[in-house]
Amino acid sequence: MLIASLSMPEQVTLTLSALILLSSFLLLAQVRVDSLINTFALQGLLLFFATLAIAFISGKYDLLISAALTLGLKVIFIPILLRRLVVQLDIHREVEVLVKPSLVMLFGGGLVLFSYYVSLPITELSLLSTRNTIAISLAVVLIGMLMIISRRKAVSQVIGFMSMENGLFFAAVVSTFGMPMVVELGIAFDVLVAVILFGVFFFHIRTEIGSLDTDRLNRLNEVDK
Amino acid sequence: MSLTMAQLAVFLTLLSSVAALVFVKKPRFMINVSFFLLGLSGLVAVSAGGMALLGNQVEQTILPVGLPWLHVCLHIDALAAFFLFIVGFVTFVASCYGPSYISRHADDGAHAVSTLTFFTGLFVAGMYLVLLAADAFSFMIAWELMSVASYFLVAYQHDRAENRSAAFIYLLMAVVGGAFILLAYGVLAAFGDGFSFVSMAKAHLSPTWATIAFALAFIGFGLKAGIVPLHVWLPQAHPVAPSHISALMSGVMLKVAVYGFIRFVYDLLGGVQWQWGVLVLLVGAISALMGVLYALMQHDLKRLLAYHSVENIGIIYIGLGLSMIFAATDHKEVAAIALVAALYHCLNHALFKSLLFLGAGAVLEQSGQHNMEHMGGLIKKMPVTAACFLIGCVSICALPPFNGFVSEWLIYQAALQGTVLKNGILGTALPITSAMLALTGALAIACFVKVYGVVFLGLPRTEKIEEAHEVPRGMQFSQIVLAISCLVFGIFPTWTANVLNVIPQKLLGAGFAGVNGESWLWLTPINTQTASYGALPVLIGLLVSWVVVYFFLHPPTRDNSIRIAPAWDCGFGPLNARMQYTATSFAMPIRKIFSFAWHVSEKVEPARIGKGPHYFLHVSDWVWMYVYAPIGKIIHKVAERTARIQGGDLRIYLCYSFFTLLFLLWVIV
Amino acid sequence: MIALYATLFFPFAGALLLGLIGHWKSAKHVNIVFCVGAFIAAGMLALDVFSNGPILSDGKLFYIDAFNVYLILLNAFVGLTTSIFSGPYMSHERDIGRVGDKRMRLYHSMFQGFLFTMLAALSTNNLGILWVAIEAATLTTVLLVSLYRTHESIEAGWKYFIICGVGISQALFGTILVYFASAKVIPGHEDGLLWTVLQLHAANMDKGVMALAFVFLLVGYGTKVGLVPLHNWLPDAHSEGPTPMSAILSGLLLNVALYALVRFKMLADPALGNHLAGNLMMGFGLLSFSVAGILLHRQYDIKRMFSYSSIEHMGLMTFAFGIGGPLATFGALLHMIVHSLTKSAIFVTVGQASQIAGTQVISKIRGLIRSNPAVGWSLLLGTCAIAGFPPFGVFTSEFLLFTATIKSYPWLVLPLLVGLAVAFAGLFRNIQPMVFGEPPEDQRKVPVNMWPVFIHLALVLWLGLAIPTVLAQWLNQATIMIVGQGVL
Amino acid sequence: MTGWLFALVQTLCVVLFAPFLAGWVKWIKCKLQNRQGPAPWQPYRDLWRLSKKQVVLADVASPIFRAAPYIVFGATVVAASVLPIVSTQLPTAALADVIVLVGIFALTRFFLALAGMDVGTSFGGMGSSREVTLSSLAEPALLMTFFTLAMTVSSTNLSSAVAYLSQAHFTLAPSLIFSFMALLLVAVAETGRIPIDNPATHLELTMIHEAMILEYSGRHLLLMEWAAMLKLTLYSILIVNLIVPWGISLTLEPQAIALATVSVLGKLLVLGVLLAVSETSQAKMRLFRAPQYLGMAFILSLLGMMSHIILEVR
Repeated sequence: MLIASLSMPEQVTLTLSALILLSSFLLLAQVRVDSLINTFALQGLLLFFATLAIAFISGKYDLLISAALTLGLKVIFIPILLRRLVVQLDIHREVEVLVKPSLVMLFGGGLVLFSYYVSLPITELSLLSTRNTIAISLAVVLIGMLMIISRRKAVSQVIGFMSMENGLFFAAVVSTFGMPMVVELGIAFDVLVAVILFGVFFFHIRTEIGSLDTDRLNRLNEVDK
Repeated sequence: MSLTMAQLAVFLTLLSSVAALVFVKKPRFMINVSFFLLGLSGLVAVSAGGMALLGNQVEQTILPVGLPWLHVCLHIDALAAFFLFIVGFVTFVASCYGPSYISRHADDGAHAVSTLTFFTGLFVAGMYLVLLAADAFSFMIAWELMSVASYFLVAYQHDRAENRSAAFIYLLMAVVGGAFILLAYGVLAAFGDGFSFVSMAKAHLSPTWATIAFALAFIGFGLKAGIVPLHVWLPQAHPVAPSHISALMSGVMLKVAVYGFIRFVYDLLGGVQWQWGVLVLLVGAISALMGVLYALMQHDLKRLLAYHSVENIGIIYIGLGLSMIFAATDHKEVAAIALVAALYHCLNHALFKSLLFLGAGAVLEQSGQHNMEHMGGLIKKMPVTAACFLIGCVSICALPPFNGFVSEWLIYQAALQGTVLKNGILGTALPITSAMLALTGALAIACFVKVYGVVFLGLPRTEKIEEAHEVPRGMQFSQIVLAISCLVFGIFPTWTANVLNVIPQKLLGAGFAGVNGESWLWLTPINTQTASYGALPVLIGLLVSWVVVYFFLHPPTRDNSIRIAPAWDCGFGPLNARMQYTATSFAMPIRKIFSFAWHVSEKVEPARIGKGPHYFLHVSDWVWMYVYAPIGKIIHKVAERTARIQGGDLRIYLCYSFFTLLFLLWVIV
Repeated sequence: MIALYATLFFPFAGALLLGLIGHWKSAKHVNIVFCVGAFIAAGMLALDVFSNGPILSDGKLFYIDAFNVYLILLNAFVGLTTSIFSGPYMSHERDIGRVGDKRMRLYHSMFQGFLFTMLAALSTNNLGILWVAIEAATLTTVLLVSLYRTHESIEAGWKYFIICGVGISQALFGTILVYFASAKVIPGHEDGLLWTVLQLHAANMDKGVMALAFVFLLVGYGTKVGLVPLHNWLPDAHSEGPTPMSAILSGLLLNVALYALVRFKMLADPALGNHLAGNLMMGFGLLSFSVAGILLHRQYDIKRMFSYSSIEHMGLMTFAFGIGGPLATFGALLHMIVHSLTKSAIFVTVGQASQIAGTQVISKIRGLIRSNPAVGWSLLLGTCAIAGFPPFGVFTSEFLLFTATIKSYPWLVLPLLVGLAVAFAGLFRNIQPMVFGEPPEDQRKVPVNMWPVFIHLALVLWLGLAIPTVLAQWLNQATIMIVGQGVL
Repeated sequence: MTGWLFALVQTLCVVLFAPFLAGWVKWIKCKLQNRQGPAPWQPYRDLWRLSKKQVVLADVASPIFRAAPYIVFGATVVAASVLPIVSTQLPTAALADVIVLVGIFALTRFFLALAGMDVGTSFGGMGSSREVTLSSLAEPALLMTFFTLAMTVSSTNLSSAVAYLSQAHFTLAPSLIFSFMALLLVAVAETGRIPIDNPATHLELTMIHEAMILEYSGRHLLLMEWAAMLKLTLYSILIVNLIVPWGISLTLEPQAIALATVSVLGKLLVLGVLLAVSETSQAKMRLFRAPQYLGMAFILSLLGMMSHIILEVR
């Protein structure tokens, strides 16, 4: 399909989804904790706009509620909470050393291709004209996971986790115009609680091992016994 | 009727277990009650089995327990009845023996004894139920109940590490065996719909599947019966249990395994193929020979007896193998002879092996140790036990006119009919196995001369033996009963064989003709011209000649007094116990001759200052060294390798799920 | 209907209340009271379902049928017995100063909260809510895992949190895909995730999408079930948390996750029309079974060891559901019951044992039968039960499972049996020295309450000897729902 | 009835004849080694003397020690009673076939060995150990021989076997040749003759049978000695009646029996001579070479059975 053949809001949606993908690549590359959080907030914002756009395209206005949820949770609450945490833990200036960043980037690119390849059967069926956005959302999920794998700091892992959630949310929006409202609320609640628990854990880990380097959490194993 | 009684027997055993729990606080009372109930159940089982066997009844009933669509189904027929008789009899005897034997344990904490009696009840109940079960599910439950209960009995004296490891190995191999049996039944169930024996018997298997099922059953039941090379648990587990339990395990439980094998192959599987027979025959022969050879090298009395169980199971399997070969080549009469021989030997082995284990228990209790090298001269301290043990030895050595001889004689007779076979392989397999059987018998004599000579004859080797004395009444009684029955079943073989003859008639469709031939005195499998054995006349002949000779040599005209004098000591001062032959030295020539059979490590330490010379001898089991130990090593290695996936690194864990996801996506797209 | 809401209300209210008063001395009794309430309600619910069939709540939010009613009852029951055990256990932990007031409050509240999420997950009709509830279950237990605040417990909690969080997100993606597929065939935006609606239209849903969805769901819920290689969180979480929590984790959470997986399989099978879902589950099941079995040989921590045995049994059940066919499914459903009863009983016993010995290290726990016969025998018998010895119920289910396997995949029986023997050896080589032999001197006297264990083992024994008709009926109906034909 | 009477008489005769055969062999040997040996009926004198002597019993001896001589002797007598010697119409032969015969011999050996162990001297133990070791090799060979025979004549009943052999026109059956060679070897070993054992020696390194009965005296010793002689006789009779059965009577007519008796006596004396010759012409072998000798016997008997199965059945 030619992008020119699409209406302006759809073009906007496509652009936004591209930007969301870009943002998660940015997350993958980001080394400074505070800018990591900012990038995450940015992704949330893009997600919010994308939701709005799709709401207008599809005319499903209950999407506005989930858009509002996104705004409140992913753009405002979580980033603020995380920032306060890192300030309290005094790690907001820390710079994390990435192992083979270029390789990770390449792998992320590969994931995008792979998710496109995987989500073909879905996109065939999508009502939405901007259907390949589903592939994007899958890619965002996978890249989020890749980020958790490639990072050692607890904070970065949490942010990777959250960006996975973003991907899921995006997938729900672009494929099925959001989930049933009760489910949306439930998911939002879970995410909320999850973030708070993460916060609690930061302190525990910090007090136990003196830093947030999760690679030092490796006492429980079957190997050296 | 007989089935109802059998159920009553089961109920009584369970009751004895319950009694063990109820009267935990009053151990001595508990022992009496629970063993009384056990003995009662034994008697009931004996009468139930006897009725069903003599009346050749077949009964069946269904209990409202088990799976919703497969209720527990019990039955009794001649085969089950015969084995029920054996189990019941030995149970009765063992429970006469038990109370006075384990009352000494009553002091080391009530729980210990109640454990023992509790699981004894379950163990016996399990054996009864295995015999009564008429569907695979209840059979398996009963079977595993038997195994687990006996495991707790083996682990009874669990303070010693070797007992624990013995129990562990026992249970492990029981598990494996149970799995194989389950598979065998599963194959049958898959072909003939349903788990009830009736529908299994109807199953039509292709020869390949039949052979698979047979192999599974052979391994599964063989593991419990203890055929070589699946025997390694047996010599470890049997000795460490209390002696009356060893009697039950060695004398009866192995027979239950044989029952399972017969039931499966003849009754359920059917369509016996001669190759199976050859396999059973050869494995049996090897078991018999290796069993007696290993027994010869033991000096732990009960372990020696346990190895002899391997030998006798081998003999039973020889009989079964012969009968399978003949049945497959459609010589039903000869097959019947071999089958009856095998069954007869089951009965005999149950009798004399229980007798020997009970005797061993009495000796152990008095001498306080397992090692024969520290015994000796017990015949004067405990004459009754000694006499009964002697009868046991004579019977197990298959010497006329006792029972062991009859069954082996029948097996020989069956083997000698090998000329009717047209098949060269079989024609050669039979003589070879009969040669091995002959060798086994001769070696068994050597072994039991050693046992009896070292344990009961000669001079006492320790002080503890000096104050040994005869065991209590109950223990004597049960030994005497067994000894008498050894003689009875030895001198009335015709009657026994006649009774047993209904089993081949049911399983093979033909009994053997000659058994009720000319006279009840003569046991004549085929006909008088071919072969005959009159056990009672032989016995009478022996007695008569002894009496005649005695009176001939003791004329009243002369004083026949005897002068007691010290034995001639070649002038080197008085004889002492260390001068006499030990078990090890007695078996030395055989060890030299058959050195291929063991892994012998021998070491002589020359005398040093303050320390005399020392001689170390360790005889170990090839099978264990080269089959079982490596398996353990392999598992350990594999576990070590596998443990690496639990390396402790979170990110690697995530990689697993990540790549699993990618892989699966890639697979389905 | 009332019974249903009561069943959910009790733990919910309990969570709130105990969040306030959880540190009181009487909190343990309050805890028990709420569990009793939930159990009674569940019992009434079960009676209701038994007498007049499946219940669909108004608003279609909850749906109780033969498949989940017995699991609800089981959950309520195990929750009750575990709460009975947790009373003395936790107060002893508090006496030896491992937990303070704040954490007692947290513990009690989260205990009830966890039960609530479990019951909600089971009783809901909405697959989205199912996901929400299971995720919530993770959240409620994650702080319990790290309750002791030691290095190990924090580590365990973190791993549990991240691995399960990531895994469960995939389950969400799968759920979204299912919703997406259903949106094509089902009118009405809100009904698209209702089980009652979905199962009617399952056959018309798109093949490719459902395949994708099932993969995500398998990986997602499979992580919670503890399928190898997604299992790594499980031993850590089970071994480091307080024992009552290990008991309900092992006894309930894994079951519920498997329940969710099977629900989705029931949707995927008609949609795919092939045996893909089954094959995947068989593969994972067999892998988990064998790996866990072999790893039993490397255990040094008693709770870790039994968590591996949980993995092994979950693998077995997954395999059985994968085989499909009435016999295997019936066996698997039965195995869910007997395993959770037996395993929770074992964990309770293990808790007592480790308090007696003052450690969880296997090599330091010795001679339990001598020092404390009740605990020693329960441990030994429980292990016999879990190892699948008759007359315990585990044997029954494994028997059904094996025979079913022989019928459909004869050659797969060999790995099963080898795995069984290996796992057995791994269990018993560690158990024997713990229960047998002479106890060391430094064992403590602790207040033990073995009634939960005895009740559980008695039930398992009963199930081994005879399956009550009610249960048989439910299992049979569930089997019919899952594979289309029953065994009765 | 006459048959039973005849069997009784025959048993008595062979029991009484046994010492003479032993004496005969010894006498021939002395003549061959040109020594002035004792007369063939010397054993009767010895036995008579022993019967008059008082029994001296070791203080540690148990009842087994006192019962053993009676058991051993009695069992050997029973064995004698079932052996077809001059007539195959022997009713007692139905009591015990050849396997029972081997069993009875085993019974005697069992108690002999126990008696050896009883007093607790090292000689006795040594003797029993060697005895059971060697017999554990000899007995299978013997049984195999009999099996081959039984397969050929399709009976394990001795009298019908002998009848069959004596009636059958001479056939050169390899199986029988092997078996009879084995039988000869085994018989030498079982009866404790050179080269396996030496009845004349009392040298502790070499003796086997003598070591076991070393502690015996008086009538006990008499029984033991007599049983040994009887055993020798029985084996000789087995050999002659199986290898050269011709002349044995198939009925119970007096003249036939008389004829048979003469022929059997003749054969036995000849066999005695042969035995004496072989004993003179070779030395006793070391204990640990005996296994090779007996293994040879075992192989021969096995070969016999094989060749029967493979060559002769069809």
